[in-house]
Amino acid sequence: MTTLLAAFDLLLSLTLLGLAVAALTSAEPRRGVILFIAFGLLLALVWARLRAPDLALAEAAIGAGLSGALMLAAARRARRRRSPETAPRPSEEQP
Amino acid sequence: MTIIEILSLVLLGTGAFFFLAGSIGLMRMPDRFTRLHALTKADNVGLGLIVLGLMPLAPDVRDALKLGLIWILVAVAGATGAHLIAKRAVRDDGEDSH
Amino acid sequence: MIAYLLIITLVLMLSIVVGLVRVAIGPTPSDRMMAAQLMGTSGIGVILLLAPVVEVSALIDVALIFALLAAVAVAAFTRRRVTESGG
Amino acid sequence: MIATQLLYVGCGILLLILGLWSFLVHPPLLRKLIAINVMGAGVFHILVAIAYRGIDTPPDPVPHALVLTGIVVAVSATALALAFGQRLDRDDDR
Repeated sequence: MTTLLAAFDLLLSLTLLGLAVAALTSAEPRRGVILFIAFGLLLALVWARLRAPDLALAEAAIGAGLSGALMLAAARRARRRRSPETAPRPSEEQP
Repeated sequence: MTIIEILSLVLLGTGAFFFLAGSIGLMRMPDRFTRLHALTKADNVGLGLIVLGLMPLAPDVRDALKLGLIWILVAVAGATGAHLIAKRAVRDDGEDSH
Repeated sequence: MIAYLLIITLVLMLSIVVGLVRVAIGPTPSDRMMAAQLMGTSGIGVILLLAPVVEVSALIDVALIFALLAAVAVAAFTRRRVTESGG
Repeated sequence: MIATQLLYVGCGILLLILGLWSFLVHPPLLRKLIAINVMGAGVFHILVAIAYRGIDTPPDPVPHALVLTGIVVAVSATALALAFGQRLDRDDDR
């Protein structure tokens, strides 16, 4: 059982670090924000595993939810400002 | 090990199998609609079976009812989300057009 | 019993990793949204399975918040796109 | 228990370093904000890992209170920075 728990811890940590790297290195603003929201949800998972349900609740509701929504709005504004007179739907979603 | 525990083990195992099948489908299916099909199986059936398997292990009735509420919420959200995603993909508007 | 629950949890973590890979490689925004939905559902499953393992029954409330947040998130993403494509 | 604490503290330190690197390297405001938030998450991660006392004993409540306050302050600071950024953009356009 200890081995299984250790495997779970290791997988969780590696996924969290991978998600952080992906969020920090994505150049397109909206994809970075979506990855950051996913990072916050995984962080809440870690804190649930470390017996801190209050922190997991706060992180999921305001850390990922509220600040993610604020950043999404900011990313949309930045995109509209960068190309106001070109196509109304700029297709910068090429991976 | 009682009969209830064995039943819950079987239900949990089946739920995990559905999650595994859904994620394999999300990885290997050729286009958006088949991937959506695989995803909804993992969402609704997988989580439903896991909730059913956890219900007998819950400490009291209130927690078991909360588990059921979670499943209902996820099912409603999953159905709505899948419908919206599929509608966008059918219309092929916006950045989906490639 | 606890060991069995942990094995199921590991399978669900695997499904989260698959969702992460899908979010990273795309190729379309629909795929990213689907993968995010899979990650949210698997996260709810992991939290529900962790509740008996670490013996904190308050984790069920955390899963409830996750479920609400997932519903709001999908609605928010799609609404944003509809208004944008309308003008 | 010590091994678990070490694993999660190491993960927190790595998150802190990653966030700091990204904050120093990438110029856009939104990316700097995400980097600062990841740095804060690393600090919270270290504090929660220090508070952990094993799978069957209740954890230390004091770091939990600190982290709860920290989450709220981080969200407020993010909102303030986004408002400042919007105001700066508008003044640039004029």
